[in-house]
Amino acid sequence: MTDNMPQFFQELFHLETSDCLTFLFYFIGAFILVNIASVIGGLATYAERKISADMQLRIGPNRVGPYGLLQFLADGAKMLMKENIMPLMADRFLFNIAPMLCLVGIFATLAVLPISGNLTLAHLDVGVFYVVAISSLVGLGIFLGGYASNSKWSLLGGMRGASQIISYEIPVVISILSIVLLSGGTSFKTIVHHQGGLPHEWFVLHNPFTFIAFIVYFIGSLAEANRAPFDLPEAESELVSGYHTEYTGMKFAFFALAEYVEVFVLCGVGATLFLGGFNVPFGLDTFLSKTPFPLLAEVVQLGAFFTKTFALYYLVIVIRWTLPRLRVDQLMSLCWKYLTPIALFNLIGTAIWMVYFHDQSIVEIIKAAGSHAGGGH
Amino acid sequence: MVSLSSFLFLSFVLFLTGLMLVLGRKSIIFVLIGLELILNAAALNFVAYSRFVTEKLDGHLFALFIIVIAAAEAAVALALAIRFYQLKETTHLDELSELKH
Amino acid sequence: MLVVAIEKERTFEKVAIVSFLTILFILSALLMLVSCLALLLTKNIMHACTFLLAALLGVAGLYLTLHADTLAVTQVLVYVGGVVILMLFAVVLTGGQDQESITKEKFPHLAPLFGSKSTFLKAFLVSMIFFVAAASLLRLGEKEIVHVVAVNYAPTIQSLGQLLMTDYLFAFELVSVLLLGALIGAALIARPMKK
Amino acid sequence: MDYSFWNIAPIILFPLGAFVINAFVGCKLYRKGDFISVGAIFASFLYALRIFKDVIVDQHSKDFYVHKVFTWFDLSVGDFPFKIDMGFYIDSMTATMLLMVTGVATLIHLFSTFYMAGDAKYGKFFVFLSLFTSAMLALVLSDNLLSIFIFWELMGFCSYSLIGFYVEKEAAGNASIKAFMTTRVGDVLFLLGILAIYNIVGSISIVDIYSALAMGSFEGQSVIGVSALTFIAVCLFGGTIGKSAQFPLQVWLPDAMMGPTPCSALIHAATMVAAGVYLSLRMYPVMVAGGITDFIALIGVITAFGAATIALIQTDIKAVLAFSTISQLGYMVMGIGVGAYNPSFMHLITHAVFKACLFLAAGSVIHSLHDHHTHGHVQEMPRMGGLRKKMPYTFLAMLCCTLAISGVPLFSGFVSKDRILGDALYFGMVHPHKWMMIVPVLGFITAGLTAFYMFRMLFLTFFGAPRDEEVYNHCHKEHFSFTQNFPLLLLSLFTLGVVYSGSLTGLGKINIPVVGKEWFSTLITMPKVEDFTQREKVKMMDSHLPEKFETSHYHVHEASEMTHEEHVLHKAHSIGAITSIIIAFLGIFFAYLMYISKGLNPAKWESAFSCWNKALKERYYFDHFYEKILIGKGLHGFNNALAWFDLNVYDRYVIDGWEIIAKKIYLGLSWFDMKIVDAIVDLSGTIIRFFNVTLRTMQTGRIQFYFVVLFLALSGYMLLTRI
Amino acid sequence: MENPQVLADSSQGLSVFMPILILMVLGVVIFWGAVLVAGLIRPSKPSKLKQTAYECGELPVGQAWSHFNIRFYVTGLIFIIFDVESALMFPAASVFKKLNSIGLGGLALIEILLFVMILVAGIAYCWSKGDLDWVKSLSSKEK
Repeated sequence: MTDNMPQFFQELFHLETSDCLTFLFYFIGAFILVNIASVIGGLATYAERKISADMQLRIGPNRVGPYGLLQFLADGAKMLMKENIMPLMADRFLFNIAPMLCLVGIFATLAVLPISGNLTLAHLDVGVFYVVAISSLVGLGIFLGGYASNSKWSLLGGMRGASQIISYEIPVVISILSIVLLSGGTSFKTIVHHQGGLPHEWFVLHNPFTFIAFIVYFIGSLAEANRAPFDLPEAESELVSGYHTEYTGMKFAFFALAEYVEVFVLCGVGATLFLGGFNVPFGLDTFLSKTPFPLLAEVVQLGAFFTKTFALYYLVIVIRWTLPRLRVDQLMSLCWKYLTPIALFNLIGTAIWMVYFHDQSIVEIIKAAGSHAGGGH
Repeated sequence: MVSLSSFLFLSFVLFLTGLMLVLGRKSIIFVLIGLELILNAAALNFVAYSRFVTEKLDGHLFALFIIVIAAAEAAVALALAIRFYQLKETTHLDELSELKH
Repeated sequence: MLVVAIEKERTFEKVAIVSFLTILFILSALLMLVSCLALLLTKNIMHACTFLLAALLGVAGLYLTLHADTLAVTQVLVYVGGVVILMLFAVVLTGGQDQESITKEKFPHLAPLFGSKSTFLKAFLVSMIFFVAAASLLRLGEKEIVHVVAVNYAPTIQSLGQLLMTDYLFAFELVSVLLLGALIGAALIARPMKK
Repeated sequence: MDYSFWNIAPIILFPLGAFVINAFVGCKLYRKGDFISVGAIFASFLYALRIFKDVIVDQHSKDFYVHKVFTWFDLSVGDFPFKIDMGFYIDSMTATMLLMVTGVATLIHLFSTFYMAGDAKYGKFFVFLSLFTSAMLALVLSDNLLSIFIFWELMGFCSYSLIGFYVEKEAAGNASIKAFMTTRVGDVLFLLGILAIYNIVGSISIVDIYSALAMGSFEGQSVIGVSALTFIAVCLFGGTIGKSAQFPLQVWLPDAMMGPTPCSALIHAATMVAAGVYLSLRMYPVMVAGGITDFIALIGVITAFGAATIALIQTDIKAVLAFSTISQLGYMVMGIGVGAYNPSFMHLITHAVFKACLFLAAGSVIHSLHDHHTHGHVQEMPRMGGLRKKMPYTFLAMLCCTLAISGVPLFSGFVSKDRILGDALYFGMVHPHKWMMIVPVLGFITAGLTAFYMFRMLFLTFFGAPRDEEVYNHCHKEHFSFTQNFPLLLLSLFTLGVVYSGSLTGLGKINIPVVGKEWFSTLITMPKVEDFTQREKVKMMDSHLPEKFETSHYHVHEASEMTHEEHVLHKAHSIGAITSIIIAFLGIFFAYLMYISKGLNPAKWESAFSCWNKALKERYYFDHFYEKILIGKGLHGFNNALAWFDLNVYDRYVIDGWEIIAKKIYLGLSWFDMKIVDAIVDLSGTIIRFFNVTLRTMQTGRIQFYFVVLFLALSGYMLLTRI
Repeated sequence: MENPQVLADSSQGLSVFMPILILMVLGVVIFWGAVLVAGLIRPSKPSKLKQTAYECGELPVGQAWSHFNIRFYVTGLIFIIFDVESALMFPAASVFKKLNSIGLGGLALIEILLFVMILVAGIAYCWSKGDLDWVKSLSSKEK
């Protein structure tokens, strides 16, 4: 099993390894990944409008392309055509920097996203830690965006958005911590390796504490991506779509893109941490990798990963159109008075569970108890 | 090639800018930024020596603790700055001279 | 400056000049130097915060070149994700960027070094020259470095965690007390004033 | 029975527990907690009975012993041993003493519930009674002189507090102090003896003393010039003199009668005074080795004869009994002196029984006679008379005991006193100095006197017409009450001779089948020092497993051919027995003549021996001698001289002298302080002012200026250290 | 501390970080590329009205940076303290499983427990003092 993507391909195509070749593979991989991510972002807008329409018994976009699939390209083109207006007293330098920061923050996390065994771009040993760190750039981008557009509302929206993102980052990080605790390493590879293919081997059903961690993680990531019940900063009704009111044209497009890709990344990370990432049930991928077409194993793993991620994404979208928006103080008290304490005690709970049950999942304990009681050989 | 002295040079630059900010600027926030830079310079030195000379991780840990303490310090300092602003309606350092003889 | 530094080291074994390490080093060093310079020159405090952000990212990159990956990520998480945002909040809460940030009147006692913007630049250059002279005079760099072994990069989070939990346990617990103190202190100070 | 700690200790702990409970909680309890004291002493009695049965009845040989020891403290440093071991030592003598003390004490406790009923300090009485009994029992059980001395003192304290029980009476207070002081004189001598022994032997356990004697470690030692053994013997005997009220120190016992009668019965008749004799019995080998047996015999006889004569003219019923106790104690001491070890101990036991019974009977008599004017009890015999019909049971008990004490055969008194007199006679005959015959002669005379004054008391109180009508009428008829009469009758039962000698007449001729054993004399014998050397001590807490004894101890020595001494001894005993019976009946007859049939007129006899009579009234002027001369002239003078010395010499020169020197030093110091120290202080003041001025200007209030200074200082330091 | 090499699983040097750098650079390039391209295509007729801050139609009033409530800062403060805590917890957590397997699990648990509990105490303090609730109604304070 090679340890990173370029080496995998070099062995596949039997090329001798060299620095610039690895760079080339990395660059191609990165470029493809960025495009895929943008496409997924666009599709997400389409999917969201389609699903919300379906929930409200309307049809949703079906004009552009078959079933309206190319709607997002149309929006993108429209954005390109829009005029780039800059508020008068706005801080030119920061006004441009803000969306770039958001974008860079999100794209950096893509590098580590564990798509499949060999195709993930970078198997960082500090994988999860890195994702958490880099995604905090987004909060910064939002704040600067809000501040730079020199209007009271956008500033207020920016501050609220930033404070919401940074405060919800804590429960997310702590719930991730409990998973790191359980899997004994921060790299995605070890986390996925510790989970099996079948649902009962996933971390989400490993023990009650990880289940609560998953719930906290999911709620936290919703708030972090300014989605659904927590989308106060760009709430249309109150703050006139918050921090990116003054943004027009491509900058606004990139803000929106960054947002959707961030949801995708968060769902992907959630799937890897809790739902067993690219693990394929019944050891199908190991079986396939022995056959002459090792690439097939990768494809199967990709399939597993994307299905799980899109399942979570679907859930996110559905939630958007079911739950009402939270007020600011409710939002904050939910985070600090409920999620953080729960996450902290959850962390301690996982540690105690590991010490007490020696890292066994509920199913393993039952099986062990069963074998004792039964044969007891 | 990349060697210890290059890192020393870089940390010196950081230290110098931090010092200049702390001494030269009159706004509290600037002084705090300068302070952050000085702390980072020190941390960088630690890691550089840990990489090139001792090959042990103690330098990393030390830098880690510097970062932690710098964060706590920044939090408290900024709280003080805000309270100072609420009292004096300005962040200009020269106003902050009640301790004069 | 850079050339001098590179030529000085002697016993480093032959490694391809253009490796990822050097690219990363150059990029992050460049980012840091530029942002430091910008920090010195800017008057607008929000710009200063962004440049601080850039400088800290540069330092994170440097950590990476020094094979300290955990440290780089912590730096990003704590500084970039925390301190800078806090600074921004503080800036907004202390009246934005219209405050006067550079000293106007001459400094009574010391040399005019800390006067207007231009003097800053002069001061910066003078100090750079002073450093090089002192470094070469006192042979600061070489004396210690006797041997430099090209150590392969190894992930450090596990060993760092082990070190933290066993040898530096006391510091680990003490830090939490420090954080508690900071939290309570800052919360106390930042509590809204009762009119 | 295994002699574990918890089979022996309860004997002491029960009364001690009762003392503690009554002392603290007694007044709140039902009936002031008297049932606790009685129950406690009864429990001790049962335990003592168990030990008695095991030691005496269960065929143990006479040299059976239990010696359990624990280290009280061990401060020995290097080779200097300073270790005191304490513990229990039980042999046949201890067993009998235990039984006697607990038995008598139980009955006396019972009686005192009747006698003291209605008394204001009813509870307090039982507190001291319990403490006393536990102290006495502990003394009997203890295996070394130091613990004997400790409980000796404790008993002294209890007797002091019980004598002074009616503290409101000024005479009682004086009597208690007098009793305490005189016994204290004896105790000092006793302590000297103990210290001397410890100094020589290195341990004060009785077994160690015997083995030291056997190994002869006392020879050649001398204390203040006198040979060690004699010095020790004299000191120990001094303790007995003090405690058992012998010749020079017998003044306190008659005055001790101021205490309540049960207390006198228990303390001043049965147990405490017996403790002195018990000590001498224990230390008999030391006394013999010390060669002071003759001196002991003389002291014993003088005390006996003197007390008997004084008892002749006493009118107070309790005074008569007091003096009779002193004379009987004299008998016991004489017995020790003449070498009658076993009879002396038997006399101690029998005397304890009948004297306690006598005192209780006297107590019940006093209790029932009221005097309307003084609202007190009548104790003077002239106001009594004819109480026989009013108090039949008391009369019966009194009769038995009086018969016993006067040595009438068939009774215990005769058994023990006859043997002592027999041995005294033998001692007189065998003794090299002819004039030592005076000892048996005086002994026989005292026996006669005893019989006379005891029956005098009996006739005066119970026979003849009531002399004080009013008192007689008031005394109500006595019906059998358990607490009053039962103890008396039970005690009088034990005054029968058969109990002790196993033969009707006590001469060993006619054996009673039931008892059939001369058990007392064979069991308690003179300790032979040799077989004490290899006795092993058992740790206190681990139980003691008695060795198996093959030989039964009841080998009544067959009539082997008698050696010459035994022949003489036998002859002496037979003569002694006959003469003592004659004298006893002579005494009784005289008393009958004088008081019943009025044949002789007592007044006439008094006028005949007028000067002797006056001396008797004054108790041979002993009190006079002590108060006036010994203390008045001797002690006071000495005190005054000491006071003078302290005032004039000591105070003036030793203490006041220092004052002058102190003054001189002070002057020197003050000069130094003025000149030098003040100068320094002013100087520092000026320096501080100088710094103040210069430094003040540095504080410009600008933070950054401070920072610059800080930075420059720091970098300066770094540069300096680098170069 | 044994040599880091031993601990490291198979990752061949720093090139692992290459994609991150590439992606960041890619992000910047794409952003500025798109903006510049859009700049070329789209019309740019700046007008006074267009450039005023959008206030649902009314003219914007006063400076934007008016005085704000400090509660934003308090959240930031609590965030940074817990952020630092999680930064320290990550290495500790990643080693916990190995320590547990060795048998030192209990000790590690106590360490982590202590570390977390102290900060829980901090947040409890803030909670009791009312720093956490967003809307501080001064009136309720006086009651």
